Amino acid sequence: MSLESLNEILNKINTIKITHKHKRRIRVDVKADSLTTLLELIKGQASFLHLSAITCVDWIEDNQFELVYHVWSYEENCLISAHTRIDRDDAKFVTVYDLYKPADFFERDIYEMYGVFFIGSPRMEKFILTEWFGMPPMRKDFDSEAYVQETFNWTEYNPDWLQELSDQGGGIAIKPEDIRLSGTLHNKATHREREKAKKEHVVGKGWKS
Amino acid sequence: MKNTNKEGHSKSYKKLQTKKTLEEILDIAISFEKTARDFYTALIPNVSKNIRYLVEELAEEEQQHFDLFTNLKENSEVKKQLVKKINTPVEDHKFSDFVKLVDLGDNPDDQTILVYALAREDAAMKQYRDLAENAPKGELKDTFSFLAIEEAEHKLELEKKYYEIIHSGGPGM
Amino acid sequence: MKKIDYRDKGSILNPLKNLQFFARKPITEKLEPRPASASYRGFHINDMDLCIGCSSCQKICDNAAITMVEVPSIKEDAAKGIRNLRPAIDYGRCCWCALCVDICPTSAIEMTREYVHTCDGDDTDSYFVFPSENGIHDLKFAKGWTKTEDSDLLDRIRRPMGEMKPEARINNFDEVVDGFTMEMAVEEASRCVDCGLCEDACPAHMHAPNYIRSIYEGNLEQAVEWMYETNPFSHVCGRVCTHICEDACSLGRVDENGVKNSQPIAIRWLKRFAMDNVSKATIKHIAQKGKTHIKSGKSVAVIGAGPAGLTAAFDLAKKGHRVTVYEALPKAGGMTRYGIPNYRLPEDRLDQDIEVITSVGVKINYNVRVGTDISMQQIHQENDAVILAIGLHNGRSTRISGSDNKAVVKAVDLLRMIPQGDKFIAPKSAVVIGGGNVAMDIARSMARLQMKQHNKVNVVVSALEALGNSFLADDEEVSESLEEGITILDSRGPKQCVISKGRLTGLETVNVLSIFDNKGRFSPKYDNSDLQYHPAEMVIEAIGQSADITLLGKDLIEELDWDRGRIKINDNGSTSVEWLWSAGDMVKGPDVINAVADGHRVANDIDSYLTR
Amino acid sequence: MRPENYQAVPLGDSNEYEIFIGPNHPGIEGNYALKLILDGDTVVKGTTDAGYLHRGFEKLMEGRLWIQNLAIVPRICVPDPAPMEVSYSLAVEEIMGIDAPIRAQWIRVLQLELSRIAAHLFTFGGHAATTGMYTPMYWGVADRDLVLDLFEDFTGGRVYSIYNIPGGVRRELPEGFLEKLSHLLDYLESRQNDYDNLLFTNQIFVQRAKGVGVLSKEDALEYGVTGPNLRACGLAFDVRRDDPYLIYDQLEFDIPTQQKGDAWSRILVRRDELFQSIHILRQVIAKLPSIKGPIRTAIPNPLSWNVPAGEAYARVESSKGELAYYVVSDGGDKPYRVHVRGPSSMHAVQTLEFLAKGARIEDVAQIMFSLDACPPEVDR
Repeated sequence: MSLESLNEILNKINTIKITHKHKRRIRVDVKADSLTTLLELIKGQASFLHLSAITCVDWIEDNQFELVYHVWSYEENCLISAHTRIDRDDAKFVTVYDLYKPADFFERDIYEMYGVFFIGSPRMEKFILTEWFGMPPMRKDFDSEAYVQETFNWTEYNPDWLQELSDQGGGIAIKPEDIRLSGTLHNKATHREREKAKKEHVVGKGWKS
Repeated sequence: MKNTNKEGHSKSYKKLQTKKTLEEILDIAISFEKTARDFYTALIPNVSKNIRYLVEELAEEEQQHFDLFTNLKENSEVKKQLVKKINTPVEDHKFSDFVKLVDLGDNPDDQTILVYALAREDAAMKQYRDLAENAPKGELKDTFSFLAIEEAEHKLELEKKYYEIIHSGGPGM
Repeated sequence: MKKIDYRDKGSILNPLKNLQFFARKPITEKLEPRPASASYRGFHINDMDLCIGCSSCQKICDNAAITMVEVPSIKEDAAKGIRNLRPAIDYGRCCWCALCVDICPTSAIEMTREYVHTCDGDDTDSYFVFPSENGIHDLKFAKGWTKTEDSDLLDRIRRPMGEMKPEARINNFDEVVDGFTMEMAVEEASRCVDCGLCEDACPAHMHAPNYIRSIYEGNLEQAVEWMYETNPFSHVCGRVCTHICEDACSLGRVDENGVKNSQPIAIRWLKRFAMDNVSKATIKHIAQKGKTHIKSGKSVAVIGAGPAGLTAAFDLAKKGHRVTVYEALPKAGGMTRYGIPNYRLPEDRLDQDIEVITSVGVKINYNVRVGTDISMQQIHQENDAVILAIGLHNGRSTRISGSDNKAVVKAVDLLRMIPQGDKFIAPKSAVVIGGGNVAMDIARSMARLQMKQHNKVNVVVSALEALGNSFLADDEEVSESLEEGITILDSRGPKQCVISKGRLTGLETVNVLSIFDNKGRFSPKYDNSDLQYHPAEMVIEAIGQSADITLLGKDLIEELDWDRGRIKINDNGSTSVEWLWSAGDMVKGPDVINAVADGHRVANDIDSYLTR
Repeated sequence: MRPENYQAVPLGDSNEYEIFIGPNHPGIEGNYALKLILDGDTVVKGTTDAGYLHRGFEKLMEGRLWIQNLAIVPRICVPDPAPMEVSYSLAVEEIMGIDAPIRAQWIRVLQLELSRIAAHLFTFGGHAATTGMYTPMYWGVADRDLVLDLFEDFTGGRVYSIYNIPGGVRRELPEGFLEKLSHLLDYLESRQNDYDNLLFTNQIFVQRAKGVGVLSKEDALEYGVTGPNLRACGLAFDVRRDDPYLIYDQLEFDIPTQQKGDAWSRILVRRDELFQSIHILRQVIAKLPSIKGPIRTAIPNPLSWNVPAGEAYARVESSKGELAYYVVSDGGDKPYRVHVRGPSSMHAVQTLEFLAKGARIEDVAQIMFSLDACPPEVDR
């Protein structure tokens, strides 16, 4: 199929935006209500038989979920990524299971990880996170590192060399979580920061000096 | 204050040349150091307070020489050091040799004081060196050589100080 | 490859073919650790001398396995950029990806081919390892994964700073460097590993990592905000700072055992870039931040409108005190204006810094020479505190023979005349004595004037120190001077200014055999037999400088305590006289950023003195 | 539904009862489970139970610098980690608008094909073990170890190579590496007869594998099956040829297929693929010395490396099938979203459930293994 005729098919969707990223990648952006029509069109008329994946992206600042349907045509050797956005507060969408069986897996995964409910999808139930009852964890507002901090303890080590350094007045200065979990790599090693930390640690725990 | 360096040279040279023993020479050397020390000590109140430290240090250094020579005279153990010192001569760097000597005047500045002191050490060094050259081999020659080295060493130290104060803006920079 | 037909029925006896294995030699593997490959990612080693404690390894560690540990026995040296922090690794978290090795700015941390560690039961402490040169078990294992040029993760080379071609710049005082473009600045800023060694090294502790980060994020206003937290002379320092920070930068370490080629972040040029690209109005607005509107009712006099004095004035004015600055010369800036030529620091930049400072309420009285126009006593009586920050404006003379001739002049005096707009006729030929940055400043200024007036450069710089070894001026000053046609004669000691019939004809020099004593102290040694003569119409002395303290008057000089020629101050800049503080070059030696730092220190102390 | 000491549960009055295979059944590759409803020894219904290996990689990646994720991605599939690294790198490179230097692309192919060989050797043994044959497993693992030796040699790590970096690879090949590789390939080729005799044409195995877990081409397409599993149904699709990446379009290789879509077809496709990989590696050995030049395109300092906003879907052909990384950047120093599309997520869940239905209990393990599913690709 020529590029023109493919474009023609795609352009049957009124509000579509087509971006040819390269020879075998086409990005299309459609309104949520025309997504199913689009997939029907390209599956039915342009041999895009293979649903490679459905991705959900949480654009929390826009209060939207983006759903991306990656479909491949074995005949055209071309991948169309169909992007659409849905309201984050009303996270529901229609299933494409009737068109693509693998949607079962992807939709269930998205349901579990993002809490997007796919109407008509055969298995809107727990799968991977059987014992998880919190917020869908892939949502941007779920802070997994904070959860880890609250839930688990760090291993406290006290090897001889550390004891020795502590006796000399040294010891642990910057813990990895100070850097890793502060959400920024902002340096903690300057004199200013260390002096500040020392002052804070006098009353707190963990500072060995 | 008049600079007495130059004319003092020949007089003291003759004075030393006539001495024949180590003790006699050391006595003269000690008296020179004493004169120098007293000279600097007297100079202290005449200079501005900010540079008084220079003169104080000079007086202190002369005192150290005074002590060293006195000690040398009285203690035979120390004489071994004398021989050791001769074997490690100190080279004259000549760094300050081209700086013009001026009268100290009533209120000398740091550079003038340093130049004066350098000239004084230079003269003493040269004088002892001449004496050592002209003296016969033995204790006498050794003593003069030793004294020359002592003065050269002092000059070198002063030259380093001179570089720091005059050429780089001040000590510790 | 033999095809297997799907219809292949094979033979039930097929497995019997494998009976042949009874005839094959069995493969036996010894049950002992096999030597690992040459680039194996085994346990870590850390060269304690190469490691500077920058903690980049900790930042790149994707498993949060690295803890920075303070080792008191290691001597910290902020100016050299050495911290006593060293990495310790939690092998319960490490995944042996070697990103720490590949990012290490100094190639201190590496991996060996050792990979076996066992421990008893719950001795998990042994998993927390403090790697030294000898590795986890003190066993000397060959090195495994070490950084190669390919695997190095850091961007080692500076974005080049464009500058005017020598032909273009030699007949004018236009600024030599072009400055960064936004793109270059962002790229340069992106090289930063945010270790903060620069901040520790900077006398004023400028928050360089923060403003570099802001520049990287394209937020120049925020960058300027960071700068004004510590430095109201950011334009000046963006151009002529001695950039001790860059010497401490973890990317600037080159070592024969470590990284061979690496350049520090151009922190100074980044500062210049941010300052140049934020409007004066915005900067003024930023400078107002933190200014109190409650008047303290106290007044402070500052003598000398240089970086130290004005920084203190800036701080004190923001704290609500009435500040009056007395400046003997017609404009403010001190040595930054009257010592640094325009091609390095354009006056309008300095003017802007001053304008921002005065905008917070600092009053400057120009052309008032304390000691002549107003007495120290009067100032003392009118104010609660006085800051003395008069810098080092007296040039030293070599006092060699002929140096009292009127054609022998001091560099500081000449440099002061050039921006004052004096009609100065440059000599057709000049010899500069000295090898520091002042010598270069006057030599290059003179070369420019000569080119303008006589169309030919004839400047010789005669320095005691040897090029490439002990030379005092910055490398770039030397190379740019050479480009501009200036002759540098290094290792030459001045013997005499040759005078013929009362007229200077040139300078005679001798060879300097060596410059350091065995302890590394300056101790020049002359060879008087090696004479050279440099004809010149003018000899310029650019050696040391001193402070002109006559303004204090005899009594105050007598009252003050002194420290080897300088006013004795405590850590806060306070002198032995209760109402007097001293700051800047005159007590700390020549350096802009040190002066700024001093200004802050003194202002802090005065503020607590006034508000106690 | 994960009771400890699970007992078969009789379901009411029917003859059906429920049993649980996994999650640590020796016949299962990795940790996942299958809940089976049996009628006699026939499976009425199979349901995949995943999540035993869920480590939240996708979430983790959103919290880590672009480059830090390189140490994570290979962990998603232990037997075949190289495609993970390459796919992630390719996606980031596409967003950045950079390409790895040609030499690096060849080295990546070398790594990918070696990884494929190692993965297939692993699978042969596992598959055979589900039929009660353990010798191929010993052989496969022992020979795979020889491949790992080479990995160790040029990447510094035996399993988790962490060798790729957006922009290229981290290290040059060590001296004499290609000779070593060549020797290994010779050796592997010399083993062909042994493996054929022991496994591929061994009637004990063939009879067990033939006709088991038959997947028609239509069903395969319907269930999103890719890789060797798809090719065993007669569709010669391979990402390397049909959606080429790196320098695969400059290489010459066949795409082995089988028509029957059963377990034996699948293992035969893998067998043939292994030798195709050897064929590819021979080409790399011949060509690589003449390809000079850098192995890395410079990327900024990783601590402050902001990848421009954008997205990319990078597909590679792993030993299991179509592997893809969908990476989204919002212009920050960490990925905004990384979605790992593992081929096994299709094979281990819906396809397996489809094939299990009606199968006999003794074949279930073999069906699972013949799909060569890598459960962490499901769990991530």
